[in-house]
Amino acid sequence: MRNFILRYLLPRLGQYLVVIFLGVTITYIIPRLSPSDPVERQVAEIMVSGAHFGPEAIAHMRDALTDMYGLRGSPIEQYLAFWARMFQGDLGPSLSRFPTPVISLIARALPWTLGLLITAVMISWVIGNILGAYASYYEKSGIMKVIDVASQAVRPIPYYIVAVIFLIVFAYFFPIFPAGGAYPVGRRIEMSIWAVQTILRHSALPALSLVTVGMGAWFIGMKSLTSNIISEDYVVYAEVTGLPQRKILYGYIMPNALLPQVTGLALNLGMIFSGALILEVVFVYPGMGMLTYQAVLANDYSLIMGIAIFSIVGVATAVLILDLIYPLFDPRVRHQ
Amino acid sequence: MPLLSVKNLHAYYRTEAYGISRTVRAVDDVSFELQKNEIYGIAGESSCGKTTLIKVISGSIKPPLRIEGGTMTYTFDGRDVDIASVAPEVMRREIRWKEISYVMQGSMSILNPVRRVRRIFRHVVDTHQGIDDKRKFEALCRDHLKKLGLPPDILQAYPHQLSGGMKQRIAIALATIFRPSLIIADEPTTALDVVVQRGVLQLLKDIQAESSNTVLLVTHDMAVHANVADRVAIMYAGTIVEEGPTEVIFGAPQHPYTQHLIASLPVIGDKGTRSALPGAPPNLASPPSGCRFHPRCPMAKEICRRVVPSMIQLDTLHRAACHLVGEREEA
Amino acid sequence: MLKVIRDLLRYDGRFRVAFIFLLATFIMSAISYVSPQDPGRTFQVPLDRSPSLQYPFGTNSRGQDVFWWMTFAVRNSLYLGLITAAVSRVIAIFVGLTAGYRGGYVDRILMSVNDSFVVMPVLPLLILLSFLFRGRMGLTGLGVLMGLFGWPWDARLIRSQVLSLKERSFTRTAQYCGAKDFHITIFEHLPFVLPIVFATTINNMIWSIGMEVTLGVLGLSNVTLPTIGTTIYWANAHQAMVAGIWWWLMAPVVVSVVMFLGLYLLSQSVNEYIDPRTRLRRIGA
Amino acid sequence: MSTDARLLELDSISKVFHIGGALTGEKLTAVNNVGFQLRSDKPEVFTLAGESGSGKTTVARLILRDFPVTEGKILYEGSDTTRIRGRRGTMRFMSEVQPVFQNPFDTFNPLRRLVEYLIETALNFGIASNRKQAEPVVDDALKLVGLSFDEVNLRYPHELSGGQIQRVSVARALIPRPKLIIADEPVSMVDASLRMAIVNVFKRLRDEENVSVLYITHDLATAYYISDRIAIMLRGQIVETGTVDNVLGDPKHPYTRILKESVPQPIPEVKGAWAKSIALSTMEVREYGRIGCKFAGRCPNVMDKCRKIEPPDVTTAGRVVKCHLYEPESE
Repeated sequence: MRNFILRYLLPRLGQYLVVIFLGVTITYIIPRLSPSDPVERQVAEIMVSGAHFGPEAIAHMRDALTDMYGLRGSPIEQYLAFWARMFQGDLGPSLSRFPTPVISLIARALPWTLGLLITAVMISWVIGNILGAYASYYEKSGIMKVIDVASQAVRPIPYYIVAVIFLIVFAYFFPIFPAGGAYPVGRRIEMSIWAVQTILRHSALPALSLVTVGMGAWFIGMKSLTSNIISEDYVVYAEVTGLPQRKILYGYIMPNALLPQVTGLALNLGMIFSGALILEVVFVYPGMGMLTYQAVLANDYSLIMGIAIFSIVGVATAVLILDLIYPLFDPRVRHQ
Repeated sequence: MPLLSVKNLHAYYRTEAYGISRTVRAVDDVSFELQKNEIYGIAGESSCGKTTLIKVISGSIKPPLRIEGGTMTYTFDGRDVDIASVAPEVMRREIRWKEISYVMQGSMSILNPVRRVRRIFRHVVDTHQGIDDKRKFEALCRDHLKKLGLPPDILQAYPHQLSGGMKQRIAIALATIFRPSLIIADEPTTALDVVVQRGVLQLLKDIQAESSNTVLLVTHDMAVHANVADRVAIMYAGTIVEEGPTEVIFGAPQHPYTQHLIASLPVIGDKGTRSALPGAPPNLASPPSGCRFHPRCPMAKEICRRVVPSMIQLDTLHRAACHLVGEREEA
Repeated sequence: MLKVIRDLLRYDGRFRVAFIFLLATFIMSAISYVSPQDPGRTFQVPLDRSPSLQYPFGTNSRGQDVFWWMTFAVRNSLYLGLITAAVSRVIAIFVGLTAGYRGGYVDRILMSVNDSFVVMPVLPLLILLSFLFRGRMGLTGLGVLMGLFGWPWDARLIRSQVLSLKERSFTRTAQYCGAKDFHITIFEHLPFVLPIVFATTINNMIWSIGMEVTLGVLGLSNVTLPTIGTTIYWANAHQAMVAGIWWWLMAPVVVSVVMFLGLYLLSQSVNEYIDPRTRLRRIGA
Repeated sequence: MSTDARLLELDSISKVFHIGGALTGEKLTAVNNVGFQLRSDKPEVFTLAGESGSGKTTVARLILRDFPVTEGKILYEGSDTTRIRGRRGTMRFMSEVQPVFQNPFDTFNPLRRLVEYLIETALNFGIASNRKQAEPVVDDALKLVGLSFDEVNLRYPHELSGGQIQRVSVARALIPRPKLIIADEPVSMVDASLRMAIVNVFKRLRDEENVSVLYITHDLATAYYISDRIAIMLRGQIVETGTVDNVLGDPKHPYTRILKESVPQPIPEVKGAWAKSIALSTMEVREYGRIGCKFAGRCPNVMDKCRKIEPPDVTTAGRVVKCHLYEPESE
């Protein structure tokens, strides 16, 4: 156990901290690369974008911006102050919806993204892996060949392109699903069967896009992993002992092939997250991606920065959690 | 009544990549019989077809390997079984492990790395005997392991916690748990240290002596055959060139290949010069004409280049495939 | 080279598809040079015409022929992909080879930075950057910027390959032949690393083109420049789906599917062909 | 022997490996206080024998400067090899000491022609100044191992047998005209009928070419056949060393005895030799960490002090044994 902590747990935690350190540092440095005074430019851009604020509010905003960019004191003091605010979970106020704190805007959008992302990732990971293992193990099956070709075809296509295709087909030519949003405009959401149904109906297309592409990727990954594992001695051995194929698939191939797929999930989480963000824009889905889009449209720099930092920390934490549950599947890590 | 009778077996690999097709004649016209209650050794160098031969006679053929001719008949309890035409499901349920079990080459990695050893036993026992009662299963395993002199707590271990020799003995324990008619051991000790090799071979011999079944031992190590096998067949380039009782093969080999093979083995306590065969084993994708050994044979004649030698019975149990032996017999 | 293409065309179905798709893509980007239409100008053709013989991809609400607009979009996207791939290749190969061949602390430091970049979501950072430099960054600038973010995954792959090659006896043989490190890298290791470099180059192009689309959709790239992303941006801005001008969105979709699929299948088939194992099979091992 | 009469001297070297991270890993003493010398006045074949995990390969890699020693010194012709700096020093060392590796199929890049390596060696070490001059040099080296330039020219590794490649590997090592060849398990992956060709080359190098060979192997039979002196390793330590006739003819250390006894001899008549059963360890790696004698856990003659005190090196009957059994009883 001591070894497990020292040789597995601590390095992973260390890496987590490095990721967060780098991410936050980069977001700290980036605005400083800008040649003009970011505060004045932001204020000017907000004014140009047509918002009306009183002089007091503008002074306040300048103050907040100076704070947010951490422009008080020497660069080292600025940097430390930046971290201090991070630890308090303070991402500053939003500029376009001043003075609403960025964190509360994120808190409103996050559940939508999380709900969509977790469901879609879980479905695509599980189905993709099962199908991938099947396709490789029962090579001759005709349906599997079709799935294989289909997966190869969607594998390189970005999420939002698939999303646009679905949008055109299922919302325009065959209007089965609503074209956007997560619920009809203008209605408050309350807990009711109707609300759940509506949300599900609205989330179906974005989820389907995520699942389609994700499934293709996991399918192809699993298929090649499985075809390698099939020639491993322990699988060949299980075959000559006369074990039924089902048992070999579920007891021998899957558990071993899934290990790299868990690691793969951890490594791809950042990419999947980015894909989901842009998908939301296509479907006008009120999550983090839509929030980002609105922030860009409204020139709300503090909101964008908040989202960037939050995403980095969030994804890094999710990866850490995945890494921490990994030993549950792999006895070689558990029992050194 | 032999346990297995193989007649004129041909098994080739046919592959194609980017328009280049190749046929590897890994097993070419092989005939032999396995008797009940014996240890039969197959000796041969790398890529002489011995591993392919095992795949074929254990009924585990997968493309690109195909049987191109010949018959293989087993006799289990007086019932004849043609292994090449058994339905896969029957093969799996009734023949694998119950009649034919297998100790694989590279047994170091035959155990599923993410499961405890118990689970692997459980799978095998479940498949072939279906013992529902956990205690009965436990008792069966512990009994069996104890008989083989293995500590029963290895059931609790994960494969990566065990040494190579221990894994190999677990493989033997697994192969013998149902007392099958035939145990095929393919290079069972190749990667092991000699002290461990000795322990493993001893175990294999003891089990054979106790259950009077047949062991087919395949290894390139002639010294192992000398110590373990009752009869030995020498394979060269996809064919059997000589077969006989171990003492005869080592004492009075007839085929030039066998003669050279045995003469080249170093012995502790004898510093006499040993020489190696010239040349290299042929590529089975384009084997030499006539006798496949002729390009390396110091005694090759014109006829060896043209005509494939047939197997000549020298004694009730001793036979060799060589034109020179034939001439000697006729003279 | 010609023989390779002939072999692949004859024996690999994936390559045939890739060949046709990429040929179409290249022709498309090539004919942008003879375009009768200036992509910078609007209201040159009737608005919102559906696809016809005269306007194969229809026309949009800004008065542009979508087909000619798309020829520029393909050209720009390919250009961007190549820039990014080139920049990130240089970094990935350098970091991968150095970390792998040198090992020790160099390796540990490089890899901990590298792994952090691998798990970090690049999109939010790119959004942040392009937001700040909006309007001041051309296609080349964007390509270089993405190149600076697109190397870690590939560096890791190259490193792990070099690590295993370093342990092979033939590397040690070459050392005892008196060969210099550079010679070993070029003659002993490169043939084994090549498939990875090739596959990752194409994957990287796919990635960067996709990222540009993302930024374009958000309106963060230069929206006056025709790219696949800005096409979707303008279609969204004019609410093309609501107005029923589906071809405006369909054009970038079709073009990108053809391009992405072509690139992906090319990497798959060529990769198998230059894989040392396949090559060994071809020379008869 | 005076210091200058030594070609190679290992002065009680140790190598500790850290497994795992820099702060947290475990230590494994793979080589533990090992010392021996090769004489320079007369070439010899010195065998370092031991089973897998005995540390013999680590010794080879330490001599070849693949990694530094943790303790002790390796002296080549009297000078410390850790002091060698820069490309010029390295080249000078490599022109004197050359390796032959275990796996012939991995010794050369499968995608390159074999002869390239030989020509490059000739060019890099200044034996020839251009390709044309290099060809006869290469041909001479290949003739020494029983091959020729024409046989090898244009060939890829897969077109030759393991035995042939291994001889090409020796030929390559000979091109800089070294005084010492470090051969790490050179025949363990070569077919039996081809082994002796390689082993005989080493003999010939010693007898005719004035080249010393450090022969590292687990195969006692070939070791007996070619070497003058032998050292038996167990878990990082040398447990017995002396002339090969003394050590293998009449082993004194209990481990050497069991080892010799376990080597299968290619003589069927001695089949009964393995009647005694032997203790095998399940977790072999643990033996590294043992205080006292590393063999105490398996030794048939184990005494109390074997588990507590590391045995001294005792000189007896023409060899040095690391065993309490042979301690002078003066204490």
